[in-house]
Amino acid sequence: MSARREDRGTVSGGFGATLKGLATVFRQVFRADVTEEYPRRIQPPPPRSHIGRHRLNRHEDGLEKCIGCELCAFACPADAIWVVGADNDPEHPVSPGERYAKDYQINYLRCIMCGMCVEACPTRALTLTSAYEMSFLTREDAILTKDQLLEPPAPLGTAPGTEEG
Amino acid sequence: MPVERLPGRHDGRATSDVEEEVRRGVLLTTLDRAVSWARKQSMWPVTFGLACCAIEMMATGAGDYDLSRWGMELFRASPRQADLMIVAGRVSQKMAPVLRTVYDQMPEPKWVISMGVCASAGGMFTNYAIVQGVDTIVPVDVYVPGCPPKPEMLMYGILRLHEKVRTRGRVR
Amino acid sequence: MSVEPEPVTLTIDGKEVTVPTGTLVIRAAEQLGIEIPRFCDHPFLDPVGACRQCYVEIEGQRKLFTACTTEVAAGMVVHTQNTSELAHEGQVANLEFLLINHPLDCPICDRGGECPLQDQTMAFGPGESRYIEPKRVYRKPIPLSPLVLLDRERCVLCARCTRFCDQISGDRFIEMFARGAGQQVAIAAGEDFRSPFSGNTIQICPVGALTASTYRFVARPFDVHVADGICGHCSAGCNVRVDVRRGEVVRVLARDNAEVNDAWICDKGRFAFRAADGPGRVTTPLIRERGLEPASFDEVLGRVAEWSRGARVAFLTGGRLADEDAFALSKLARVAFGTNDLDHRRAFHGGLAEELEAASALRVTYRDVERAGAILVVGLDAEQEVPILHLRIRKAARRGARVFVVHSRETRLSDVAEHLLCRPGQEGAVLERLIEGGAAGSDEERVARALRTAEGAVVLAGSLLAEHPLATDVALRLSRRLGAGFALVPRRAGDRGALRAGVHPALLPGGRRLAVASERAEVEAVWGELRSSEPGRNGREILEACARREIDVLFLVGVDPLRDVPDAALARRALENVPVKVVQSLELGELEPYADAFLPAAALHEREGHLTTWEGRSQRTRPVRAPAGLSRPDWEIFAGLAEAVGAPLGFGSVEELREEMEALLAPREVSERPTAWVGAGVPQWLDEVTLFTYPLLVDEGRLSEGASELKAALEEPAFVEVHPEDAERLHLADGGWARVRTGAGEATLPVRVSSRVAQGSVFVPFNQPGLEANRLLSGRFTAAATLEAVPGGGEGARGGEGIAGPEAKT
Amino acid sequence: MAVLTPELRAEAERIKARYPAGRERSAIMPLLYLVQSVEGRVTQDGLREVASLLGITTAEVEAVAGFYTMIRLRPTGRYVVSVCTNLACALRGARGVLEAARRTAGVPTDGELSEDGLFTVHEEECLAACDAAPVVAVNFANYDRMTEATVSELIEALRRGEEPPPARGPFPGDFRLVSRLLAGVPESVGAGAPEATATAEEPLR
Repeated sequence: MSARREDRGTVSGGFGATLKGLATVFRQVFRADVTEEYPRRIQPPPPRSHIGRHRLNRHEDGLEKCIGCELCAFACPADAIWVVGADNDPEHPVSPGERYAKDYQINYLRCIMCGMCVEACPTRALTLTSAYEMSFLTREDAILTKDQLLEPPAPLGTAPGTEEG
Repeated sequence: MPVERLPGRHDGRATSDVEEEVRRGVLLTTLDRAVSWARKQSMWPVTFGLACCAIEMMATGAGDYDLSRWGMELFRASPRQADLMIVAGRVSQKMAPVLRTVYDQMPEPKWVISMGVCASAGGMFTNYAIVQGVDTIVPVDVYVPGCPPKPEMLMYGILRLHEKVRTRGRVR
Repeated sequence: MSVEPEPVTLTIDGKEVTVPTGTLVIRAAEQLGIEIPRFCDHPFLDPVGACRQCYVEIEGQRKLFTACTTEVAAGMVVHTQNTSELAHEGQVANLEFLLINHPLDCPICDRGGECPLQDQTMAFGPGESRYIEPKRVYRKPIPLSPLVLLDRERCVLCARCTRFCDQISGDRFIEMFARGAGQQVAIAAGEDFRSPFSGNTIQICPVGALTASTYRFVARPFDVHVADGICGHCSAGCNVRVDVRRGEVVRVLARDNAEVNDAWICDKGRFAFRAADGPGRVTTPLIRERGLEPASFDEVLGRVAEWSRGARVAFLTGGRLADEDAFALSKLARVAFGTNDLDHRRAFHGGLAEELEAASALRVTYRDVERAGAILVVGLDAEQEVPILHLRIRKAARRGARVFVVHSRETRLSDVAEHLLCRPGQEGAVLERLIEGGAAGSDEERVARALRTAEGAVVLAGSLLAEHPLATDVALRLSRRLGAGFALVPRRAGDRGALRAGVHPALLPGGRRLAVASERAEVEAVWGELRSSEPGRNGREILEACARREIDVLFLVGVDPLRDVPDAALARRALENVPVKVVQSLELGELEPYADAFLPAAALHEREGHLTTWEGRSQRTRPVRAPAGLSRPDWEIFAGLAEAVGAPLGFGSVEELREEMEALLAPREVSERPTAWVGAGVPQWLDEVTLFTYPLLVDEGRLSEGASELKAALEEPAFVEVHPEDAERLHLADGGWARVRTGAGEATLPVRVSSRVAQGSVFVPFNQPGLEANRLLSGRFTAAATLEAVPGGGEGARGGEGIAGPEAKT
Repeated sequence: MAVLTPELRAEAERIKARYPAGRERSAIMPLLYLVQSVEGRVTQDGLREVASLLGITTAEVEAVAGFYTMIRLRPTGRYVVSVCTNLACALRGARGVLEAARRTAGVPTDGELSEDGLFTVHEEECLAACDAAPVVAVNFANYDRMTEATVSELIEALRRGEEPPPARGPFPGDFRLVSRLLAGVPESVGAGAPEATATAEEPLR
């Protein structure tokens, strides 16, 4: 290695080094393209990835799993979750048991996607999905309410703004 | 208080702008649309990486995700030559005036993307040291959640901004 | 006073501690900072050793002892779970047993996050349980009353709730049923947990078995902002903790204070917390233009100053002001306006007794009542007016005190006290006979002897005594004769503070008499020269003066004369004739058509301040949130008004105000003066039947607005209580209806025939749904009345604007 | 409506008088038996009446009544057949005797009333006659060394109205009469009580 370093000072040596550099660049032309064409071709995120929006799950019989116990709000380091519990009406309960979440909001401009709420949830009501296509024009839109969270998230690439590419 | 809103923030379109737009009527929209379309083609972001989101912004700018597909790979150091400020990372109270100065030095038209929850609303740092949301300092056009937002999320934010510029752009 | 028990020294976990004999090991450990887990032990309840959680090992003893029932002995060496493996295993096993049938309800249980079982299982308990069989299941929750919900699955059978009802409140509605394997807390079928202290069982329940319906699923301990306050409902001065979630009060709990309320508060203090957040609250100043329009403080104060500068001004306040507000008002009236027409009372005792209470503090305290040998309660229904004093009297009775009640109606002390029922207004005469020792062989003689022989007797006088002028002074003379303590017990939280601050026509701050030059000079040294030394008009005279157009501007501070003053007609006439009416309160309510200006006052839990208990103890209350809207503490409004009138009060902050106040309100002696006892004769209108009234605990008062669960549980509709003999004479049937006619008005009410009321008198509650009793009164809380049966029950003839029968509960 | 007839009420006052002033609540056990002797069991009204007699709350009375198996809060037949299933009797086959008794009397589950309203069969703790295990008590009079056959025969005899003599002492009579005696009130006072009331009013459990 050291022998070659001296001759770089000479004109022919310098020219050789430049040619070698260009060669490396030229080889690059034939290598595969690494760029991910995000809006047109979306890499499906790994199956268990949880970098997207939350989702409130339901039991098979349609009852909401969330019982409004506020443990997720307690566990959240960023205080992004707001829950208000209420009494289930025995005739048409919202969730199994005595208690359900009358109001459930997550502020996505506070949530750091750490998943501690999912760990804290005793009924597996709250899980993170991989629907990461979210951005908001105002702060209010960033607060997703219970009905929005109950809806299964739209598949990637269909959110507004992605068609134009 | 887990979810709160801070006074004095606005989302880049003061109500006065809306009236003015309606008052000028339809005639100029075709010119508007053309100019706006042009404006969104190659927004040069000012380098404003503050914290961990900046590393993700670099990843977005780098080869894999490649902002240059929208002509945005050039992170201009001087605000004079930039039209988009991506606030990437938590903004400390000491940084706020600097951010405002950089924003003021940017020529019109200019837009702001607040990248990551810390810039958008203070994230998990609900304390005295961090500005609870950049929109209390500069008008923010698009908030991108995430900590840090995946490059695709940032790009989706940028696409939302392009859509916003294209549909609501106007010649001033 | 019994001699102090001599100290005993013992070692716990290797540390030495010296405590008086009779102290329990668990208390001694607490003094050393060693926490022994426990469920059934409660510092204010007798030990029972039901839950077996507080096992400790005592050297030289074969088996484990329960720390909560074992008294200390000299040289005893105790090992708690920290230093004894055996004790630790005992506790772990016991917790495993307790958790066997305990449901996994933590996420849906209101006690989650503040549950002693949860905390102590995490700290001292087993990691997992070996119990795999199905857990016992009960129907749940069962409403014991509209306030208290019972969940028997969670109950660990510690019997704290049943012991509270047995030892403290005496309302033994809940008990341990089916003693044995299936033991559970229950209430008799068809009955309600109808006790004004039921809320305490919820707070002392160490698990989530008893929960409050008002707090059901409303908040979590981590999400609640807490402040230490003082209850503003009555003069007991209970130390409370106010919980707020997102600016709205969600719960009120009792704080421990062995000097005042032990660890208890009454259900009104606990469940009536929504008044300040109610829809009726007004938080912006209003001024009368075309209608009442919002305006700024300066504009409204400026206009009010304009109206009142140089005019004849009078101030009427309710009993809700904090001490600082009362002092500021007293200074405003006398210095800024130079008038003595201000009064906070609606029961005018007058006489030396009132001056004594105004001048001094802590002559009789809760401790004195607790340790009294004999207690004489006169003209006071403690359970309905000052509930925590009622509990303290019961505590004294439990320690062997002889309790006597002179009242026209039997109170809830009936199981621990002897009642001398007398017709309303006759209390003075009964006291007079007690002073003379009572006729031979009569009840009074026996009571007099008991009071004389008892050690540390106490006389508690209530507001009904004001029915006969200077009757309170007879009570004072009786207490002097017996060498007993004397206390005049007002009903409302701000009464004693207002009296000591001088919101009184004839008394300056510190009970200094206006007419006595030397006492007036002491105040003038601080306030400067006072313009008039003539005693002003009392509450009733102010209203009469307003009706005769002798007052130009009437200030109504936290009082609604139409409902509070015992003469609705006079109040209406006064409001219609006084040109300018300024209302300063939390809400407008029925004063909306009359108010010319409205100044929004801050609620008690929104501002700094002090409240004085009936003992004269001034206690600080801290704000739990900022005042709502533009409302301000009352003293700030008075200071602003004084400035607007051009005579600033001279203090800019509450600290300065308190400095000046402490100087003037230091307890002082009152120079004796003879009080003319106006004949022990019978009041002149003792014809057929004497109607008397006083407000019950849960009524339509403004501070109970919005407390729907409390009212569903404890509020009774209006009724008239008649003695059996009178009922027979007037042909009234229990459950039937009667038209009650007095000089001032009439009403048709459901009849209750009961021997709880003195013969010859009928009781009508003052402010229950269906009747504002002040329609029937003309200035006093008693009136001559005639009753006649109304055939066909309530739906038939209706007096006045229709009296809702029990079925139409508002 | 009052449970006790006027004579029984006077009897109740006499019972109360036996106890010192301020300690009347100690008269609760005899009064419960007295009320039980009128209705064949202690109903809510019975509890309320005892409570008013003693000046305590109904809950306190029900707390006491709930502990004792001889105070029946649930519908009860004229003959209470208690089969001891404690250690000694169990070893000698008390489980079989219980099944047989229940089958013959037609009692669906333990402690319930039989269809014809005559019998209540329930598992009893120790009847203190281990030498004569297995023991069956009818209205608290013991029958020794019972077997499945003899207990069925005993129940059939009772159904026929006979009065089979117990191991010791005379035949106790029906449940109401026994309650009356346990209350310490001679049988003659306020006799002629109505048939067993099989009301199915389900108390709070």
